[in-house]
Amino acid sequence: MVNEAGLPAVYLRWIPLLPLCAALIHGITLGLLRRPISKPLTNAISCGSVIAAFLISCFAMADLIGEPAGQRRLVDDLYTWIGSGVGGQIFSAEMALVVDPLSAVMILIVTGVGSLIHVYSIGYMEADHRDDKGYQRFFACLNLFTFSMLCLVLGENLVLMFLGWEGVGLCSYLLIGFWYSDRWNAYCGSKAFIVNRIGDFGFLLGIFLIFSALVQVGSPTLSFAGIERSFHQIAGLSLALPLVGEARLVNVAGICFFLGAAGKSAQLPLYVWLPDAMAGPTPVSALIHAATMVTAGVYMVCRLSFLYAEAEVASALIAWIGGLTALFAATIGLVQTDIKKVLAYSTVSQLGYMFLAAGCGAYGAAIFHLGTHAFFKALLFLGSGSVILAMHHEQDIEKMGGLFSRIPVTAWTFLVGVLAIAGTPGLSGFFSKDEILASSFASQVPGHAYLYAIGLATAGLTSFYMFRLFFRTFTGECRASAELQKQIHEPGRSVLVPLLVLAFFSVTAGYMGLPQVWGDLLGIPESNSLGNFLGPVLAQGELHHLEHATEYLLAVAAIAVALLGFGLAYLLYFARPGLADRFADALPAAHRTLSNKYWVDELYDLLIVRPTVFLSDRVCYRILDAGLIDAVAVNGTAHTVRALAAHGLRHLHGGLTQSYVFFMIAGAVAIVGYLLR
Amino acid sequence: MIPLDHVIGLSAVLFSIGLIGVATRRNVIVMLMSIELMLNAVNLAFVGFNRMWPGSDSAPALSGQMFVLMVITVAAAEVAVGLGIVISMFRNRDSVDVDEVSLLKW
Amino acid sequence: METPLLLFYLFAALAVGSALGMVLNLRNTVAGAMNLVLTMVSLGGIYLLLEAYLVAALQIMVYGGAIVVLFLFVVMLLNLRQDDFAPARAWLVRVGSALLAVAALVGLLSATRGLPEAPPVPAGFGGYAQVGEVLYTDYVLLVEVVSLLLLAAIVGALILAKRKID
Amino acid sequence: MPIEVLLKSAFILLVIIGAFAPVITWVERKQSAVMQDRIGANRADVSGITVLGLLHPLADVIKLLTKEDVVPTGANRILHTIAPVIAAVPAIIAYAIIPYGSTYQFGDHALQLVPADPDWGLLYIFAIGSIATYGTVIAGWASNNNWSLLGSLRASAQMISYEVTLGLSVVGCFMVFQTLKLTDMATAQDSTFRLLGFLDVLFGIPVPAWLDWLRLPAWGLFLQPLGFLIFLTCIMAENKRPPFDIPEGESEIIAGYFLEYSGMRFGLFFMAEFIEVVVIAGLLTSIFLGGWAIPFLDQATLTAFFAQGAGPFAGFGDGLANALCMLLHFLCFVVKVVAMIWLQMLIRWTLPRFRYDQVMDLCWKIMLPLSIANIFVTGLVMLVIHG
Repeated sequence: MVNEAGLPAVYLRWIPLLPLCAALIHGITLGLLRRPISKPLTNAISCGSVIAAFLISCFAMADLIGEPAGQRRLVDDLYTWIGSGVGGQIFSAEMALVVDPLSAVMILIVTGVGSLIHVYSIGYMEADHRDDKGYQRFFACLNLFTFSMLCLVLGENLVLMFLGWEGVGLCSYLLIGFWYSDRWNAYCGSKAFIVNRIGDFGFLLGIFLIFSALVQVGSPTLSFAGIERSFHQIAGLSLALPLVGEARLVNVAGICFFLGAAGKSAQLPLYVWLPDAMAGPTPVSALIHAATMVTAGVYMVCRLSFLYAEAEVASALIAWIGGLTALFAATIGLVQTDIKKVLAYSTVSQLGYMFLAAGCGAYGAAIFHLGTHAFFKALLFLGSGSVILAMHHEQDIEKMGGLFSRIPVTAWTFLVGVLAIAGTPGLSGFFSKDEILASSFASQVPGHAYLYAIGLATAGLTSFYMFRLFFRTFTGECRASAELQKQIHEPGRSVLVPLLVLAFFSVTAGYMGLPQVWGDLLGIPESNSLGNFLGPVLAQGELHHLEHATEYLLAVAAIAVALLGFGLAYLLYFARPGLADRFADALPAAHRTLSNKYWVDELYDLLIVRPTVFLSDRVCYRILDAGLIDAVAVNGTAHTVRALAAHGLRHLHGGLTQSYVFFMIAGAVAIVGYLLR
Repeated sequence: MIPLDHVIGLSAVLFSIGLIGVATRRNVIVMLMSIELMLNAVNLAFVGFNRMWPGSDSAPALSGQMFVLMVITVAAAEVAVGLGIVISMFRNRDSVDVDEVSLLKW
Repeated sequence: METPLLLFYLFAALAVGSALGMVLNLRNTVAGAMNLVLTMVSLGGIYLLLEAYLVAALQIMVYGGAIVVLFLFVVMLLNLRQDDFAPARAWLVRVGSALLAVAALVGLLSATRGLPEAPPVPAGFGGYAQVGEVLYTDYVLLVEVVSLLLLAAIVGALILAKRKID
Repeated sequence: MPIEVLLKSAFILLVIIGAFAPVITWVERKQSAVMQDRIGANRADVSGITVLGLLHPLADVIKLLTKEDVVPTGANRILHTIAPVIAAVPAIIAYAIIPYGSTYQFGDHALQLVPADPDWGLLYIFAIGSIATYGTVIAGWASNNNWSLLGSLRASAQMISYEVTLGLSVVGCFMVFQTLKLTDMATAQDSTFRLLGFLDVLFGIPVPAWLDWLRLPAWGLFLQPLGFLIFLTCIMAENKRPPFDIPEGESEIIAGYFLEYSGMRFGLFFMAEFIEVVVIAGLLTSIFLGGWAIPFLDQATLTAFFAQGAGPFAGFGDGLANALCMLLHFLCFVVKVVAMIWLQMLIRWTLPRFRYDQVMDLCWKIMLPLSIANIFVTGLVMLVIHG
């Protein structure tokens, strides 16, 4: 148990405050004063604030490591945000920021990757030809997002986390629909927002459930430390549910929280918004929809790991949904032709991996994969953005090809990213994915063998579609139009430097959390430094012990599957380019299903959107609102009063002051008479 | 000792006189003065009742007199605004007869 | 009869007489205002008898010294020599109001019989020190609110009475 | 007890109204003559004896009493008659609370040289001062004369305006002396304070003991200099004498509100004005000049000196010592009052008349903000001193 009070560290507030200040400066100059500030100043403020936040985060990390393992907890309690009482108990939600190993890793990722992407954005948005006026607006939203994400991560309690949770949702909406003049982009933004709201509803329900349970046992609190302390009291409670009957409260709450996580992290069935979110600018896709915001769900599950360790039903559900999402998204990714869509489905799939690990009880593995994924997926997105810039906003890989020699830096770094995500031994993705597969193999979740199989299959598919993407984009003949071909060139330095930095980390990030099994092989004791670092704050799910030999076997299997995927991709898209189409023709039904993404959007449209629209339009609007409330209640009252006044009451209002005095006196006398009766 | 029911009775009498003034006189200024009279009558009642329950040495009760102070202040404000209205009314109508200002009707 | 009681009846008679004088004086607004001053001063005297010293002083200062002077000022500013209005419209309403007022008076008078004897007052009761202390501690919010009201009234009166400069 | 009050009242009325007020008319004539480099009142004589013109007040009275009392046609007879009385009475009864001596112990009996000593002291002055306004206002209105009416309008506006500032200007003194009673104020001023004490209290610089003699009487004048100036200005404006005589304004509206008065009615207005001069001098003395207090010589020291001091005054006994003390105090009071009267005369004959808008601007734009600032500064300083 970590010391709940923690070490006071007043500098923590500046980590979220600096981006907030930057966002406020942008907001005030842009929104209130209507005097946009110059581009260099915008760059300096935005990037400067995030880089400063990153430096402070590093400082906090150093502070944290300086403490002994059990007491790594820094607290900055600003003020009491909500002070109240519940039935004789004091309840307060503090505006407090906490850095413990888990949030320390997260803020480093958020501010580190975030500052790289801010720098990248300078080049990307500079070169963007579409709407120059949005330059500062873009950075305002980006800063606001950084603030919200840090708020989410650093929040000491569920309410503050929820504040950040909603904040990142808002910023995501703003940035997806950044080029709002295109209706499709605005639609995508709304879609993301609405789907997220469904998840948020679940999150809220979870908060309510936990809070009411804690009130029931007499310790109302919403801080994570407080919940963890009182958790043993509510672990045994149960809840009567309609249809299901008695259910354990922790399971229900866990599922509610997971619904929120599924919304934010794009899991089945709420994943549909993420592919469409690619309508936003590419840096946004990299930062929000790959590296940080979408991992908030994973972070939340890990943050509540003490709850999920007790909630076996909820954990199993998470594991299965994660596994299925991973496979499902990977299959869709096989046939997508939009470079960003492929990466989006890959993100959904990788998030599925993380939930698979979390559901299996390997929370450390989930965070590990979260970290490595943040690096290589940000790298891939930024690389795709670089490609898109080079191709003058052409995103279809069918119109690319042969770019390797034209934009070599992008191509090489992209290749590093592909290798990392495909699970090439020695790169970051290999270690984290391997740990997830091993833990799913070792877990006690019902049907864990199938889960392992699904994970393994997904690994192969991942390898296949990523190499497909690489081959189609960078190799072969260039399929772009002739005049476009002449203009293809490498983007500027502010785009390339983040790529190189991220490529470096994509290669090396895996060694932060080198699983012990590989550490033993290499002769490094305590090699899983990330896992050991996170250990005290994460619960440990029950896993079977695996022999080293078994783990090597599993690794070999994973490598084999990845090689298989690579080989297939090489064959279909590099060696024998015509073969892929013949495959597609041979299996028309499968190909149609996959290209249409299993018709999930259409299904949702039919089952949910249309009935809802029908209900709101025909019933709620036309009958209830316009018919009943407007016509009868509002206008009816007015009409009645007007009719009464026009035909009777107005004669009382004769303009003679003293007739009014008369009525007043009569009223007063009546009151006096009543009182004296 | 002054019997308090006489004080309250005097207050009631003055109040009624003021009420009659407001109800019957047409001169706006006299109406305003009658309102002042009514306010004074109420003040008298307040002071009288405060005299009836004056509290103790350790905790004197002065709510009634507080009310009087507030009423005096409010009366001053009321007169300032009321006479301002009277002046602008006289300026527009050349009269201070309430019956003359009857445009606001129906 | 003891002196305070005698004084009380004197002041009461003065107050009622002058109040009637104000309301019933149909011709002369200034005389009405002077009657009102007499009422105010008599009430101030009664406040003294009821041991509300500060209130008595303020009654005379504010009502006598400021409010009625303001009335007189307006009467003179408008140069209203005499009220010579035509017979009133809506006389029925006026008579009705007066009758109702009398009815209310009768009711109130009958209700306020037999109040208890007033107890002796605490030391310093109604003095400026005690009233001031209560006013600026327990009732400080009221003071603030009323001061705001006064400010609003000042601005309002200024706007209303200001001559438009064209 | 009532007899003692009556005696005290009679004494003050005799001294002030019987002696001061008539003499002031003479002083005014003489002083104006001196200031304007002429000879001044010296014509009234009884068989050739002029006594420096001191017979003029007597001649005035005889003239006013024997003149015809005119009530103009169309005037409101009752109000026209009452108005001068309303103007004069408040001025006279204002003396009731001005202490012209301290409290002296004669055996068992404590003699306090003030006719009335109500708890709410100065508020009494303000209350009756506000009643005095009616005299002027009614006089002008009841005369049925447009000039008079204009004078009344000016008077009412001027008087209620300056009343506000007048009240606020002494709040500083209330705060400093912690009382509203004039007797307590005078007693509080019967002491001294270190001239350099502020260094000690405000800045913590200790004042050396050998500078301890550097003292001033704890008079309102020294503690509230700004309050004194504002009070003097406002109360002179209340009195409507030059330079604030716009309600009379001879060159504009002939004689203002008392235009239609003659005989002793006019005399009453005239007298009220001069009585008020004395009242103002008494108030200034009591509030700002220490009243009866002799500077640097407080009552206890003085009485003790007379009772058992050395030299020719040794061993008088308590009774005689108190009596001597009382005499000295009263003389001191009279000297101060005379000085204040002289100051008012000086101002009255030095400054020309203000314009109407200047008078209003002076009140609302200069005096009122200054008096409020004075209260604030006083409060701040007291907060610093008393913590």
